[in-house]
Amino acid sequence: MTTTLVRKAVGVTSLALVAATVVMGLFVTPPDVVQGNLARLLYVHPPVAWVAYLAYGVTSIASGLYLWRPTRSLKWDRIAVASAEVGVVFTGLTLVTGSIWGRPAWGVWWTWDARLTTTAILFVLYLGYLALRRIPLSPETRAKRSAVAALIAFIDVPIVHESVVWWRTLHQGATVATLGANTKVHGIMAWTLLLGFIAFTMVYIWMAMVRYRVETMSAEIEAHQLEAWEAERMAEADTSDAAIGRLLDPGTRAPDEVPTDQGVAPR
Amino acid sequence: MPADDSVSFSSVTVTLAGFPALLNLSFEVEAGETVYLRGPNGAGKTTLLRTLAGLEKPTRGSAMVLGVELPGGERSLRALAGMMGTRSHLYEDLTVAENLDLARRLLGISSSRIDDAAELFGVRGRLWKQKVASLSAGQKRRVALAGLVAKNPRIWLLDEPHSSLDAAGRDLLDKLIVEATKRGAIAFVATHEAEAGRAGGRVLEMVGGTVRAEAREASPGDEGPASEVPE
Amino acid sequence: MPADDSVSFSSVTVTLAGFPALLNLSFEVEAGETVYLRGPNGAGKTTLLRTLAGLEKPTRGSAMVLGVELPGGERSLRALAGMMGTRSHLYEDLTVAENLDLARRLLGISSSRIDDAAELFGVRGRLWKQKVASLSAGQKRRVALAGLVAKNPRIWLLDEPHSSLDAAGRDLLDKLIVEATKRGAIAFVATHEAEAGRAGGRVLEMVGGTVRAEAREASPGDEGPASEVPE
Amino acid sequence: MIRRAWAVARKDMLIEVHSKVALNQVIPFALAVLLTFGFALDTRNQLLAEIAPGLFWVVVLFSSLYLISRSFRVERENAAMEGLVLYGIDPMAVFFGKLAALALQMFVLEAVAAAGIVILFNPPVGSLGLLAISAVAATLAIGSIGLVYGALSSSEQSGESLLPLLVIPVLAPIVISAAKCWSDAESAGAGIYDPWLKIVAIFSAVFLAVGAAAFGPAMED
Amino acid sequence: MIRRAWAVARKDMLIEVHSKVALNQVIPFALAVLLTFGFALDTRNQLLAEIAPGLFWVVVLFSSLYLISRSFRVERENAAMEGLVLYGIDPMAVFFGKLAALALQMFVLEAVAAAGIVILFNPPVGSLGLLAISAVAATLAIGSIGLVYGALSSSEQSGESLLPLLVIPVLAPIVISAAKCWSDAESAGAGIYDPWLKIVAIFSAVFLAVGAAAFGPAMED
Ligand code: HEM
Ligand SMILES: Nc1ncnc2c1ncn2[C@@H]1O[C@H](COP(=O)(O)OP(=O)(O)OP(=O)(O)O)[C@@H](O)[C@H]1O
Ligand SMILES: Nc1ncnc2c1ncn2[C@@H]1O[C@H](COP(=O)(O)OP(=O)(O)OP(=O)(O)O)[C@@H](O)[C@H]1O
Ligand SMILES: [Mg+2]
Ligand SMILES: [Mg+2]
Repeated sequence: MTTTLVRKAVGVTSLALVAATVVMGLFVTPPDVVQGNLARLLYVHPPVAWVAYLAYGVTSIASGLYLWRPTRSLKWDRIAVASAEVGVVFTGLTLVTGSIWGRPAWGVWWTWDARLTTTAILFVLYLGYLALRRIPLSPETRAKRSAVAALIAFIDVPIVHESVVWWRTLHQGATVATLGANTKVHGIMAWTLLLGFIAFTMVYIWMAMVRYRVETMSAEIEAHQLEAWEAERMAEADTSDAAIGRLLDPGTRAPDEVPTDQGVAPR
Repeated sequence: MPADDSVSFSSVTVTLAGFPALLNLSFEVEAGETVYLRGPNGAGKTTLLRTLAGLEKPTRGSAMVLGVELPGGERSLRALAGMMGTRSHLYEDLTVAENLDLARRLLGISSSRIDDAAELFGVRGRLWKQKVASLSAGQKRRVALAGLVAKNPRIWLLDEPHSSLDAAGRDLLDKLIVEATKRGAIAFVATHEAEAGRAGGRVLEMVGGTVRAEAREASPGDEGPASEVPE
Repeated sequence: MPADDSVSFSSVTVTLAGFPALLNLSFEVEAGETVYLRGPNGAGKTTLLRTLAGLEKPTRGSAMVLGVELPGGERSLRALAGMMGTRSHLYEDLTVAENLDLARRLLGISSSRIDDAAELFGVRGRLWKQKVASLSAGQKRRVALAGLVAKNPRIWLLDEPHSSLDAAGRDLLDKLIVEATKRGAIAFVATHEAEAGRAGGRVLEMVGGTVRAEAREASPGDEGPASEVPE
Repeated sequence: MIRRAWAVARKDMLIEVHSKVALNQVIPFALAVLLTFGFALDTRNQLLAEIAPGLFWVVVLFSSLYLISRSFRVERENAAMEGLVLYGIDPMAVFFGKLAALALQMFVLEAVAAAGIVILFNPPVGSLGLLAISAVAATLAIGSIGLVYGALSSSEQSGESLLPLLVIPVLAPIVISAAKCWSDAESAGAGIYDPWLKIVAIFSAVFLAVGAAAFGPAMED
Repeated sequence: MIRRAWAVARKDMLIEVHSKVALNQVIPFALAVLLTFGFALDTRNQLLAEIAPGLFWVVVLFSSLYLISRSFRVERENAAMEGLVLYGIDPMAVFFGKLAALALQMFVLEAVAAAGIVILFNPPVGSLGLLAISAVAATLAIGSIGLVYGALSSSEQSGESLLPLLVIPVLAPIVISAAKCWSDAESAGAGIYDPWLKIVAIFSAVFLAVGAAAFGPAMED
């Protein structure tokens, strides 16, 4: 009950914050000197990217906690999927907003820049994680295997983050982290960016909670199913033999398709 | 093709990867007979059943099965034969219902027939919507047998049919064989059970790819209430 | 590990993909006993054997097998158990000799032991240098059994052990079980054969994932010349 | 015949519906390959646009190999193909049934891969009609040849990795021609009378006929 | 441990000796792919030489995927892996045994593919030492990750085509770095202090450790 309330509160808050970010981003902040109105994507694109990192971070921690024996519980596994799925959505949003930004900024939707490519790889990595979860296995086995996969996949996150440093890239370097020294992003913009960051984090929390709820509900359904089956398992019935005559009568043989088989059709 | 209902092998040899799994095998079987194939491991029982199903070709000799000449008529023989080997022929990723529905479509029979067969083998209940992958060994076997009964073959080729089946399933299958042969079908049953053939039917003792002896000959099982059938 | 030689299950439930294949199962078995598991298809016999081998984990309840606690001690249990299921665990691309040599290396036993086991099951002759892929069903089974005997497990877990084996093979296996249990091993044998347990040993009648009844209790088979052993 | 072919196609599609191998495994795989290629060959953008059509077909071919392997793997477990044979089914029905299910999966794959290529590599697309027709023809050719060789190499052991070796040299000409079709399609003037399309179409017809004829012997050993 | 790892390695090598899948199927496949590429991308020779290192590693990666699949396919039939588990074997022993057999096959594959690349595409080769070291490191990385994901995705049903999807994105960085190593090796001045080699080596060490640690949980149910 209370969790439902919390979830709803988080949902409403996150929507309100996103609305506030939109208002701030579109109407309150000034256009950028160089990029004009385009720069308004600044309040969406980096937060969305960071939230994707956050989601995968949560997935990794939950996976680690599942693998560590003292804390092993399917609860962690459910948190891991919930977070990973939202993470995939946010990675997708990063790619989309980035592309939309790239079109006017760089003149192309896509370019083989290290940041971009590693982000796309991140997307595919977690698609793989989700696909791995779909192969039919017992819940414990699936949890264990996917936890291992999640931990390996996380290796890509620091690579994405550092890609701008390791490769010479087209993509923006660490602008925001060096905010203090940066004159390009001034007061109100910084606050809006912070607001965007909080808003999308809330959206993430809300989506992950909903997703987690779905997971627990399907676990509950499974538990119910288990109870039903346990009840059913107590009784076992035998079958009658009335149908035999009907089934074995030579006149009821399959009609033959092969034309050369005329002679062997039912006599 | 003559409407011949018998089976006759004359010095048939079948080689698998160069090894003569059947060697100079000759025998004759009439319509309505049940033949129990017995013999040590590697005697060639499975190979004989596969040859009768049109799945292996005689490399020497020739055979006449239900009016179909071998080698040559394999394809038309397959449509007449009902084979139940060690492998179930089921799609693990499909449910029981879907597997049997495929059989229905390929056989061109009515779905009530399939339902009857499934009912008979007790796979209509909880299992009906389960993937085959999640069934127990005997449950898979029952699904496969349901498909076989729905086909109502003219020649039943059963390789250790009792394996994995519980007592009720064994009784049911035995009863089915008796009924089918009564209606003119032929049944070949490869088995290691000592009781096989005691209550009727013929026993071919195989060894080294050929028939060593026709051990016993009893009254062809047409008196057959289920309880008297070999278990 | 305590040198405990018994098996005890207390309300063990094992779920497979959410289905309670075993449900609240409790029983106790002492060293030297042979337990026949019987019951309809889907009763949970195979699942019980797999749990005893450490291949499935109890989801509820707990068990003590040869001094190993379940859930938890699966890995150490596996090394003690000898499992013979429907699948042979053999590499199809290797020869009989190579498969058994692998077993020898992994078990760290002498090669004369392997040779003896192979000899016993009659797979030392022509088959020795054949790929497993080219063996008949019973021949594969014999190779797997040779590996099992060479391992000399403390707990024998046999799932329909007679299937595919010829009469001689069945007798041999039965004799081996008697010998092993005489020496303190425990044997679990899942079977649908009506005769099982008639000559000794315990019978657990399973149904719906649990033990419905302990049908008969006969003198534990320690008089045991081979001919009196259940066939 | 048609009824049975439909039964086979339906079965393969149901298997995909249950297992989602094409959707969750092979299509994302195709995307992963596109990305890796783009990154590994990271030369000038101009070049990438140039080789995009070739890349598209190479990726489609490789991904299709997984679909084809899968198509036979389901037949191999429990010897299910033997089960089909035991219905006395005409191999043609199996061939066309499996081809229909395979082609459907391939079309989805191609649509996704094409979208990926266009976004990532930015090749110009002129005549969509030419593209679509060449894709359908090439798909049928790849499917037919893949199925025949799949049947040939599907033995109980060690056959699986033989498929790509057998298929790739045979399909190389058609893949190259299909890529040329796309290159031609880039110029807006191109239409369906493209000479490369003719080649693709001819190959496709030939392979389809060869496939239908050869599948029987390949399947029924 | 070592004795058992050796037993596992020996078994996998014997299987290869009998079935010759790597030799007769995968290696020719790699050559077929090289040829097809050379043909499909038939642009100027200069370009081909330029992309040769990337191509080499992409081809090696793809071919290795078949080797890895194969390595698990033999364990799956008759549930042979379950048999290994029932010897109470340490998963590490299985991991290192299988890795040894796999790496050996991959080395042969790489030697042949490298020869093919050099003959067909004519890239300059400067520092052989750098090439060799980077190849060994990359091989171990590919093998480790491949085995872990092979174990993770190995199920009775529908797991097989998941392997490439899982493996490719993880291995993309190492494949690209290894390709850069070769590009660097082209200039005669390059030595084993190449920065790309450092990356390959680090990745290799990390992946080997991750592999050894993760294989156990992945393999045992
Ligand atoms: C598809 C294209 C794009 C992708 C996949 C992408 C991806 C990312 C990612 C993953 C981050 C988070 C980086 C981190 O802090 O670790 C990021 C941040 C950022 N991106 Fe993009 N991006 C794309 C296009 C663009 C474009 C076109 C611009 C602007 C011209 C841009 C500007 C930024 C900025 C300013 C940041 C914040 C940088 C920082 O302070 O760290 N991005 N992007
Ligand atoms: N992977 C699975 N998913 C869901 N249910 C399963 C799975 N495996 C087995 N079951 C179910 O568990 C029950 C017990 O199976 P088990 O194989 O133990 O039966 P069994 O007693 O060995 O039967 P049989 O005599 O047919 O071999 C069966 O009803 C089966 O349907
Ligand atoms: N593919 C093959 N290549 C070579 N020899 C084979 C092949 N298949 C079977 N054989 C041999 O053919 C002989 C007959 O095999 P078959 O399977 O018919 O025996 P079976 O009587 O069914 O034995 P079982 O009682 O063990 O099932 C065996 O000795 C076997 O080794
Ligand atoms: Mg046999
Ligand atoms: Mg069972």
